[in-house]
Amino acid sequence: MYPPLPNPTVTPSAPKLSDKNLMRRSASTVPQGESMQQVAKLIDTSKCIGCKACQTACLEWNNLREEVGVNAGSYTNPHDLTTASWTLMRFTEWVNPETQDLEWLIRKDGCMHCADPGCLKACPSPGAIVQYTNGIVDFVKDNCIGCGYCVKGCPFNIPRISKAEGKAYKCSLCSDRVAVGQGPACAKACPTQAIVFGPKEDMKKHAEGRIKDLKSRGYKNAGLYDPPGVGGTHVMYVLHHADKPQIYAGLPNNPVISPLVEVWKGAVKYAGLAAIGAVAALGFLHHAVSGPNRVSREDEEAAKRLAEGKS
Amino acid sequence: MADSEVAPGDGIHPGDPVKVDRYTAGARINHWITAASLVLLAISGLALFHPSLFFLTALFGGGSWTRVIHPWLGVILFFGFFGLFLRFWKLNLWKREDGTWMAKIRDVIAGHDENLPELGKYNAGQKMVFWSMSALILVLITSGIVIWDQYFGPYFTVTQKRVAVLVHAGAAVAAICVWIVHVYAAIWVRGTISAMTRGQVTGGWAWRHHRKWLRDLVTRH
Amino acid sequence: MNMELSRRHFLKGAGAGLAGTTVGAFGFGDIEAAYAASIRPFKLANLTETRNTCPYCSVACGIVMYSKGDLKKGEKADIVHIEGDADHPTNRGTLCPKGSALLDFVHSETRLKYPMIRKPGSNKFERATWDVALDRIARLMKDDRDQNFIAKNNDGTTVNRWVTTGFLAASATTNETAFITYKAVRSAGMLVFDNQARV
Amino acid sequence: MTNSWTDIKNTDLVVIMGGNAAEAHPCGFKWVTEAKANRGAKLIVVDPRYTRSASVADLYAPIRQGTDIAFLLGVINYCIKNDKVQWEYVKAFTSAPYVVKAGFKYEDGLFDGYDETKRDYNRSNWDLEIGPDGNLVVDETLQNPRCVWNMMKAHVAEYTPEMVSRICGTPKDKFLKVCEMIAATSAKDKVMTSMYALGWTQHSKGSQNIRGMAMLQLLLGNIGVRGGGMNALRGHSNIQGLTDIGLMSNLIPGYMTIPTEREATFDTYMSTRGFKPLRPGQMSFFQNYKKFFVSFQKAMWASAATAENNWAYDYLPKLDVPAYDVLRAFELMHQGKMNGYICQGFNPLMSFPNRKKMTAALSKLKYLITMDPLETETARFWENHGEYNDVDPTKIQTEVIQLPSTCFAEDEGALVNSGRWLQWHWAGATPPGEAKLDSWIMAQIHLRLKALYQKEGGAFAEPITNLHWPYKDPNDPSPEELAKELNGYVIETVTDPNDPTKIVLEKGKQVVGFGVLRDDGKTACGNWIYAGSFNEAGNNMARRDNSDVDDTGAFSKWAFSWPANRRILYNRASADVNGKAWDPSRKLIEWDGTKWAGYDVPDIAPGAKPDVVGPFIMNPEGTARFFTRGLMRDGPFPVHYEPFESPVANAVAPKVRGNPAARVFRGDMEQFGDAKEFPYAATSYRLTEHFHFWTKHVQPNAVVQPEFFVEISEQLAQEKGVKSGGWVRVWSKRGSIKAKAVVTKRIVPLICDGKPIHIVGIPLHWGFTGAAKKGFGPNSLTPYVGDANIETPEYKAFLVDIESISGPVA
Repeated sequence: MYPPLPNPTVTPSAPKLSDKNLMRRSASTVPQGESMQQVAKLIDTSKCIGCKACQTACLEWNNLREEVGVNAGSYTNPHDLTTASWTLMRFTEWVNPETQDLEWLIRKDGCMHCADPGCLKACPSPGAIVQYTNGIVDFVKDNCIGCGYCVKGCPFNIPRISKAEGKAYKCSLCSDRVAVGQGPACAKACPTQAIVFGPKEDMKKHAEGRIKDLKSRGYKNAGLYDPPGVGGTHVMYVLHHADKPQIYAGLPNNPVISPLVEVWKGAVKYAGLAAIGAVAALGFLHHAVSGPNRVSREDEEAAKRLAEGKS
Repeated sequence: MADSEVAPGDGIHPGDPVKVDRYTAGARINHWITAASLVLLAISGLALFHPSLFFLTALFGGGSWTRVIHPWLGVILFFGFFGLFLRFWKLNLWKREDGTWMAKIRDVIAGHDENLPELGKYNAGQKMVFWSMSALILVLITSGIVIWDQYFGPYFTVTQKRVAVLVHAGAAVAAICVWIVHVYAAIWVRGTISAMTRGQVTGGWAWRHHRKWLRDLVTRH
Repeated sequence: MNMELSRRHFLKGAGAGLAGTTVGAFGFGDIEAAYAASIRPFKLANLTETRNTCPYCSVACGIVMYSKGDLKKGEKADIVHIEGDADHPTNRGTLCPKGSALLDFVHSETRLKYPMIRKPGSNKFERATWDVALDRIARLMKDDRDQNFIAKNNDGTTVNRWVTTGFLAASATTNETAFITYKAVRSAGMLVFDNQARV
Repeated sequence: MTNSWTDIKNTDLVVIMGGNAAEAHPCGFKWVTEAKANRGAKLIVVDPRYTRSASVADLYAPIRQGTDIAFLLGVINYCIKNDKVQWEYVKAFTSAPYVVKAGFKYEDGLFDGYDETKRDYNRSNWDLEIGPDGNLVVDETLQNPRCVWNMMKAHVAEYTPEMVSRICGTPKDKFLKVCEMIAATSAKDKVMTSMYALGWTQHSKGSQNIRGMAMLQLLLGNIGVRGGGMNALRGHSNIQGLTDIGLMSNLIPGYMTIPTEREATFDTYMSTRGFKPLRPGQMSFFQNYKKFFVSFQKAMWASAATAENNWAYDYLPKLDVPAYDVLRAFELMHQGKMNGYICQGFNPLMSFPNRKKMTAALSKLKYLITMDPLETETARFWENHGEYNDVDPTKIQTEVIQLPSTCFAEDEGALVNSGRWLQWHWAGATPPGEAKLDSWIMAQIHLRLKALYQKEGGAFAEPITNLHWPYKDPNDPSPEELAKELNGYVIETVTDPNDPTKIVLEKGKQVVGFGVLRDDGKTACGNWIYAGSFNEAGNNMARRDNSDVDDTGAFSKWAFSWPANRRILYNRASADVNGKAWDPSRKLIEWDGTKWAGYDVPDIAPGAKPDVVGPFIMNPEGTARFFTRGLMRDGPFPVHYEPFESPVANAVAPKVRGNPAARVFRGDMEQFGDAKEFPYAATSYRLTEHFHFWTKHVQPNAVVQPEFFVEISEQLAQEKGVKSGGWVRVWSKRGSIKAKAVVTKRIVPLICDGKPIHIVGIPLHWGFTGAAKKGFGPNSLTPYVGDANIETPEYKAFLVDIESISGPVA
């Protein structure tokens, strides 16, 4: 089996993840941080039994309190990601057109920790979203202004805004655990090791083995989901049907940061200020060249005459 | 008179110089409320628009407050401007001489008013400011509502919001530019500002820039 | 128990050593570095660890309980986190959705805290002391046993049975509790005695 | 489990039938995924529903609930017809060559000796021929038409693929694919493991379901080997331990049995136990019965148990019925024949069939005592909760005493897992409020009862007043003290009979294992199968050395596995008649010419010659039984019987309803519904998000599965106009419930006997206490009948009707 994640230790240790390791920082620039080993979480949908251990482990480790909802005719509970549910098992009953057999596709949804994070790109608040050189994309509550731009920037529709607090929430890849040399709570808990965590390279190798096994069992399109459109992700999936990610509860086929967002946060941002600046400048220039447009004595006289001409 | 250039409250007072009432107190208050909200909107908007201006959020008590206040200012602007619209739309309708004025835009820029046709209460430039602002504010309030997650989050898709946020930014930039033109014109054309402060301009000013309006005033008396 | 031993062997066993090293190497940041702004201080630092077993199904996953206060030192101990024991051969640190939420079993709002008595016909439980409750139980049991104990059956065979009070044994108590239960129940001659094996 | 969770990684084929391991035992199921990932093992799931286990299976075959025997006998038939048999194993290690007694016969679904009025058999003919030498008559050639092999062959012949498909609703091609994959493991180097649970036990013929698979596994030579076995996945964390320690009406710790009133004296009691071997040179383990029994009596009553009083034989109550199982208990309660009931944990109101009957029964009690760390519906059965518990408290005269007990985090001791591992755990938390340890509570109840008897006297007080109570603090016996009692200790120094100066066992020492227990009162042992768990070497249950030589999955130095730290039962059968492993890559133990040795503790005398002593030493024949002789009430071979409530008639025995030998109490038969009135086949089950009725008290679990629901196929939903997420009412002859509907492709109508059978799935877990939404349980609907042998209620197959309603429930 894949080497289990170690038990957390109770002896305090200096965090191995710090501001020195920042790669990107929203609405601000940081010096390229000290490089770290790239980490990744690999989610093997073919090993996943949809038990939701990842969900309860996440709730417990992150001290989250989700509210008890209702049954809406499905096993997906709660019904969507929320500010308290950073991960969610999504269940899809899919009949394979080739075999006519039912396949119960179960996908653990949550932040993908994109190498090129749309949330971070869209965020207007300096330091509200950070990306570490090991690949973790994390929200910084204190700097978040709750504008929801991250929601618009995310190609996977992951962040959720708390109306009460006006803050954005999502999976942190358990940065506090990783900082002391452990793996995410969900990966530690996962009964079948459908979730494993480690160096991204190791994860890719491990995935190769899984894909080989799946192909030997007739899943000819089995493959790894590490979408290049967002520069790859630090949460990857092994899919039995990698040719159609969409069937896994709408996993984007090839996610990219929306061009709208790119334009908004690119061209418009600069062009806009330029335009404003230009117009202002023209004003000054014009004033300097042609000077003020003054009312002359003659004008007043003329007006006076016109007024008196009547009386 | 149907095609009169005179608005309610306009008036003329003989003397030296002649004084002309251009804006009533109501109009002026309405204008300044609108103006204030526009300025605040521009500042708070720009603060969230470009990181280099994020520091401006300090004026509103930080990022979160800026995010909360901005849309409400938008609402004020909308209704404020709506008031102005009701007051001014009629005299901002396009007239024949406006075309001539546009044709002679070089003289306009050079300040050779003597070469320009006699104009009513507003010249083509002012009318364009008026109408573009009307349009832009309509666009801004609409797109603004789409991205006002606090209250309207659930009603729109992420894609709709992405379009809205882009449109909102574009329209805002345009509005700010128009606003600059408006302000500059008021400064460049001396004697204008008193119209919105004391509500009066001198006869000479009216003679020089809005002679048709002045004539109508005189003939009305 | 010897944590070191189990860890060491596991390195041999399932190659957790690899995990130890790779996982340990995720961060190369300055060891002196303060926590990054985004990162919560690690919540288990300086707590007490206790090995236990998940009380639910019979896979009997090993768990580690992290508490404020150390029971062995006679302190009041309050569990703040529970997760799977990576040293355990069966679960290797993993837990199911029930095991992963054990903390909220321990702190459940519907945990019972005091003996309660509901009088016949009453529509509520009333709090009682342990002494009152236990003496009452002993009395009820003895009266019933004395009235209905069968020493001999109709054929005159000694049967020494008591079948008007029954006992249903738990399914998650320890062997030790089970044995003392067996002693107490059987010695009273009880036969209406069963456990949850069937459901 | 004959094997252990970690051993499953050694298998080639996993068959999950009568269970749902992925859903009910996720962390144990890990070893299935390991076997799949590392050795290309395959997984077959046979279930009425496409379960979470099925979602990761290589082959899923649907089956109508309650038809497993037809399916399994069909597979056996296939293996015999296609000569897919591990012949060496079958000939040497099973009862195949023995000759069945003349007079035994089977026809029309009944065996000989049936008495319809008693719903019972005279089993005298159900036995093997015994020769004049006292040994069994054997036909090694398997030619004798009455040898077990040929009798079995004939018995299963009618279960053809067509018949199986007709009864089970399993598409023929799927069934044949299953047969093919299973039959392949008859090869010496291929093994299959069977993982089952309540899906097989909760039927009126539950024991025979398991027999069916056990027979198949023997046929394929998969018992006693690594990666093989019959693996019962126990439900609760220590239900194995409670059964081991005999907390049942008819048991004494270590699977010894309580005397019946026909066994007036100790001698008559012993005469029917301690079997003599039935094969030359065979060892019969239960010849040691008396040693275990006497040592137990000494542990109970110490000096009060003497040779003179037959080791206090009369202190033990004598049974007048086979057992006072829970169904009988609540039947008696319902008849007003019981006054008191004590629930240590447990939640009968939600757990036992026919909830109406439960409420009525509890209402007739004088007193009810509950001990639990959590609220239970049972403790509040008298409280009105609208339609969820519609009772009138003023009309219920039961006095209820609710005692708060501790939970796992607060207590210390050992739990026995499914793989028979006794694992010690330590307390790490302070109990809330005044909650107390169960051991303390039981001590208090005993001591206070004892005090009353000492003060007032009363009916036969001796067993109570003389109960051995050697604890440092009598009020609060410690786990170690009790564990040591269970292991056993020496009362009087035992010396070598030949040399009195040689001390064999020293007074006061813990016994090293059950091998040294004596029947002369010099040793005491609470539970012989636990002997060795806490001996002079210390608390072996607390061992945490997780090394595993050659990665066999045995983990022999981790905790303690009963008996004698043996990890795989019948492990001698992993080697052939000459003592060589069938499959060298799966070596467990081998005969080195003088003794048995290997990775595991041999399940045989270390010096027992392989060609002489059979591997199944718990049977006097030394072999495994295809034919159970008179041991099972409903027949020596399994037969397909429909559930008592079935949508179709029995295809192999049309005249028989349900299991003819299953006990049905007066009045309950009338409570069974028929297919005309209740057309849909319902089944009940657990969900992975919850554990029984506990986790509805655990907020995060309430979140991930918040509300009671039933599952139906898209076709049935269409017929009934039910929308997924909408409300439905489901009712049986015994009751009615309201639930949300989950309309799913995972349930499909099965074609049985030519007509479509719709299945209604009803999970349990909800009630009227806890953090989850209030709801009902399937026990409002289920029939009051149990398995013919062990009385496990028939929860898995019953009839209901269903309709769409507006809801929501109050």
